[in-house]
Amino acid sequence: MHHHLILRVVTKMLVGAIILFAFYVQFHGDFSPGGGFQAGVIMAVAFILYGIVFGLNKAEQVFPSWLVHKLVALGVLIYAGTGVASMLLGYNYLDYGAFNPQHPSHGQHWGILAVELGVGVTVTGVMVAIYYAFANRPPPMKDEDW
Amino acid sequence: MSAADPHYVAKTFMDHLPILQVVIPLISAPLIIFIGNRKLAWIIAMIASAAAFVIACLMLAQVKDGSFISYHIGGWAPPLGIEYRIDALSAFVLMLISGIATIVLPYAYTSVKSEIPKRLHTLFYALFLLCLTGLLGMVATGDAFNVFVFLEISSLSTYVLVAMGAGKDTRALTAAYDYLIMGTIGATFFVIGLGLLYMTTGTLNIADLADRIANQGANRTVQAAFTFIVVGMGLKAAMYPLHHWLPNAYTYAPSAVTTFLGATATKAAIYVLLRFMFSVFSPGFHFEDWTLYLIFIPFSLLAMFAASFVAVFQTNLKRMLAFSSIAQIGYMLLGIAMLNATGLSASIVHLVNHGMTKAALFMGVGAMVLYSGSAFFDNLNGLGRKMPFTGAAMVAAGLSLIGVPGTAGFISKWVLVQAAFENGWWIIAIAIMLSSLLAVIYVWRMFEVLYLTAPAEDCTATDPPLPMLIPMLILAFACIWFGFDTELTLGSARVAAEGLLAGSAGMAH
Amino acid sequence: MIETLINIVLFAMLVLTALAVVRINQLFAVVMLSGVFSLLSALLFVTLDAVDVAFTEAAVGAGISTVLMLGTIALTARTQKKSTRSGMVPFIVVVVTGAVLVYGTLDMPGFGDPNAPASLHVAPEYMIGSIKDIDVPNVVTSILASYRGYDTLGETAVVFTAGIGVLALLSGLTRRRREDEEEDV
Amino acid sequence: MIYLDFIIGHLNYWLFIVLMMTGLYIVVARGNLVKKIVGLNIFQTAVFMLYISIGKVTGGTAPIYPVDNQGHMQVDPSIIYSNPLPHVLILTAIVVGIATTSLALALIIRIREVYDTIEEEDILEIERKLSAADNKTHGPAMGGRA
Repeated sequence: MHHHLILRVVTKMLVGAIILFAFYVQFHGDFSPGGGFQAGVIMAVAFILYGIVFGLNKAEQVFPSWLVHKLVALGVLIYAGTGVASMLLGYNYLDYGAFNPQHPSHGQHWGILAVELGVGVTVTGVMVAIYYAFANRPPPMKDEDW
Repeated sequence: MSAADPHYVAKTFMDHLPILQVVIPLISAPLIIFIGNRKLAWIIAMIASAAAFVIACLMLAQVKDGSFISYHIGGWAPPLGIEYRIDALSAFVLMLISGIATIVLPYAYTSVKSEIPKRLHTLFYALFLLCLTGLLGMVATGDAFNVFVFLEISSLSTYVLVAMGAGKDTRALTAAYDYLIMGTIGATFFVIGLGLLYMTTGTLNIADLADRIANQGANRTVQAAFTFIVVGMGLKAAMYPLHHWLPNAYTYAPSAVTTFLGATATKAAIYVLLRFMFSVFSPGFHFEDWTLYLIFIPFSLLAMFAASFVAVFQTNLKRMLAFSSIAQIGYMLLGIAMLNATGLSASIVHLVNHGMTKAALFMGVGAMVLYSGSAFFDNLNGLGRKMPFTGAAMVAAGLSLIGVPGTAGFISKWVLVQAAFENGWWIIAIAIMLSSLLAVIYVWRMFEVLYLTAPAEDCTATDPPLPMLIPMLILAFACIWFGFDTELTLGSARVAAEGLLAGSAGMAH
Repeated sequence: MIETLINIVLFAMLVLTALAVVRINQLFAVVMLSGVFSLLSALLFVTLDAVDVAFTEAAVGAGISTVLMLGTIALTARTQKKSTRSGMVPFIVVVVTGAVLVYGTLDMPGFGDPNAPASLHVAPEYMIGSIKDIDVPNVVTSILASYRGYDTLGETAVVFTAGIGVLALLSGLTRRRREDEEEDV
Repeated sequence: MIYLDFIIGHLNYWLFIVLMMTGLYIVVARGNLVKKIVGLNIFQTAVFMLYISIGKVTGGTAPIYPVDNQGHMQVDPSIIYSNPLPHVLILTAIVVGIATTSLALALIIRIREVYDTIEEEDILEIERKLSAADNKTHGPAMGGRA
């Protein structure tokens, strides 16, 4: 899609906005609808849009696939690791009270922040990884032939 | 115990056993991907499943007297939070699943090398651990919706593991697709059932559900929920006639995957069935008795005969064993339908005995395929003579599959027959013996191929390398050992069966 | 009253969309209709007070899954062959399943009933607990991430499984270039 | 008028069931692999609707407490909130659904590459030929795909 100037300009503007929105959804989930999963999807959409308009190679330069694959695993490790941390502090698995025994509700906030981050990281990674995997496959015939 | 409790006592390692059981493989899987090293992948997987096995044994030792362990995840007491609840039955099944995983991994190390392209090995071990995680999670949890989540972890990884057989035969892909469609329909049915239960009770905790259903009386929503849960899990357990995904999936999956799935996946689904039929819906639930007598018994008899009959006419050993699995699931369901303690213990002990038996057999086939290239009978001619140890292991396991006295398989069938006599169902007792005759025929066909035909002249087959051979021999030895020493298997199964029949009373707080 | 009217219109559109999916053979149209179905159901979720679910359904059903399906039909085929099979067996399966479900609805609490068991047991404790124990205004978030946080860990694991599953099926795991060189594929 | 009340109170459920069964019908009756997945999605989405309707309380509102300028929650006992638990369950189920969908689509792509078709009938035909060839070389066997 190299000749679509308008698409390219608009995409460049949009990608930043989408990523910003993803962060908003990620960290504002306590107060309004949304959370790690939705944020992850939106974040991934930014990269997918970039990939669709500028081509897969460009997208892979920005967000190389080895990094994507590391993120896929990292998110689960963050989530499960939060539970292990609370366990090491002498509490039950995923008992966020462990992170601030004096004010359990503050501990809860930290815990929720951490696990939502984990969800967001994994979902971003997985969605982008799936997109890369699909887009890398050779199509049976060219678009023009349909 | 709430998170707000200021006088919190630091917990010890032993207190965390129930959650560690599932979380260790769960963390190891992303760790494998994060490190991304093929050799480390196997080591991590091995350590994780061995740890899971040790934990399961420790827990079984704790609950063997009929007590249970309850673990409140997140520190939230049920029914607010999710609870892990381990009793004799779950500990016993956990031990089977993690034990088989531990014993399959050394075998997989060699077999995967020959069957799956190198670049996929890291992913294979991660998926294997996820499958293990899902199965363990389904069994350990005391929360109905949590069962669904872990069921899906194990199912999704299973579909991919089956599809990994595509390098040898492309039919693995369509087998995986079929399994995916059937499995997802099954899981969705299960979710519908849970929704109906939630609607009538307002809770998802299994013990709490049991309490609240007990005072519902004849509620049509609960009856529909029961139907959907049984059909949904029946699909997963390959209950006749919902078994259509199984033969292809087992035939075309890589050997290590077939071994693991054949010994554990359907067993975990049967565990969930048991859990719901006896712990959630109490045996006094009139609708359930009716379903058991009118649906379960005919279909399990049909499974025992029809599937065994089809197994007799197979020319592919792996496929033959797959059909035999469907028949064996029939025995387990028959034991459940007897609705007495002996029948239930027969089902539970058969769950484990058949798991070990089938694992040994599938391992043997896998080892032979390594040399012959396929599991078709004419490619296996005389291999028992060329591969003496593998052949011996398969003979032992084959005898156990028939249920010859002195093997583990005999114990479960014997108890099942006893249960039939307890109910005065002597026709069914005869049916059990008759269907065993069919097993004699197909197992005999296997012996015939392995020993009584001449091997091809240029056959260079020898016993496989030790990492493959030793697990096989251990399992074959277990098939014999548990035919004499029934203290662990039958003993645990009896405790578990009594716990189940106590119904919701056994699960009360 | 308005709400009922909106619900009825939404339902009519949902049923029409679903029936269109049954009939149409152009896969492109089918995929688009499935996106429409998701958007409509997101609207329905809003009228049922499930804003979080609506948000997710819109992002997933109408967004990601439509993109993936379009990608798939670009890689496979764009039309469906006319089915030659007789529809009797599937029809019977569907009718029986539906009949069991309808039978099940007969003892269900009415729609929106504030005295339904689901509204009286456990749920009120979450509403109070979210203020007292967790101090988070969005109760869905506090249940999702804390009370039933373990389910969400499982959910993350499911996504992870799907991710590496797709990698195993389509592309394999990629590693950093310099490590790749020592790797013999 | 008790019947009318009953019908109005249960009409929603029956409509969900109609949607569910349409989806299930597509899965079992249609032979195109992609269309089966679309059917599966419709089936599952209808189940989600059933769940969400369990949580609905007449006159209720979304279970998010309003927050004032200082970030304090406003708890007004006169406001009725809908039951949040089904929402949480369905969020999980939606995520599981998209995970299954993406895996299924990846499988379909592989199947197309091998069989050059995504019609179940054609695939069955090819596989029948494959098993016929197997039977010819290895002796006849019973029960092909089933």
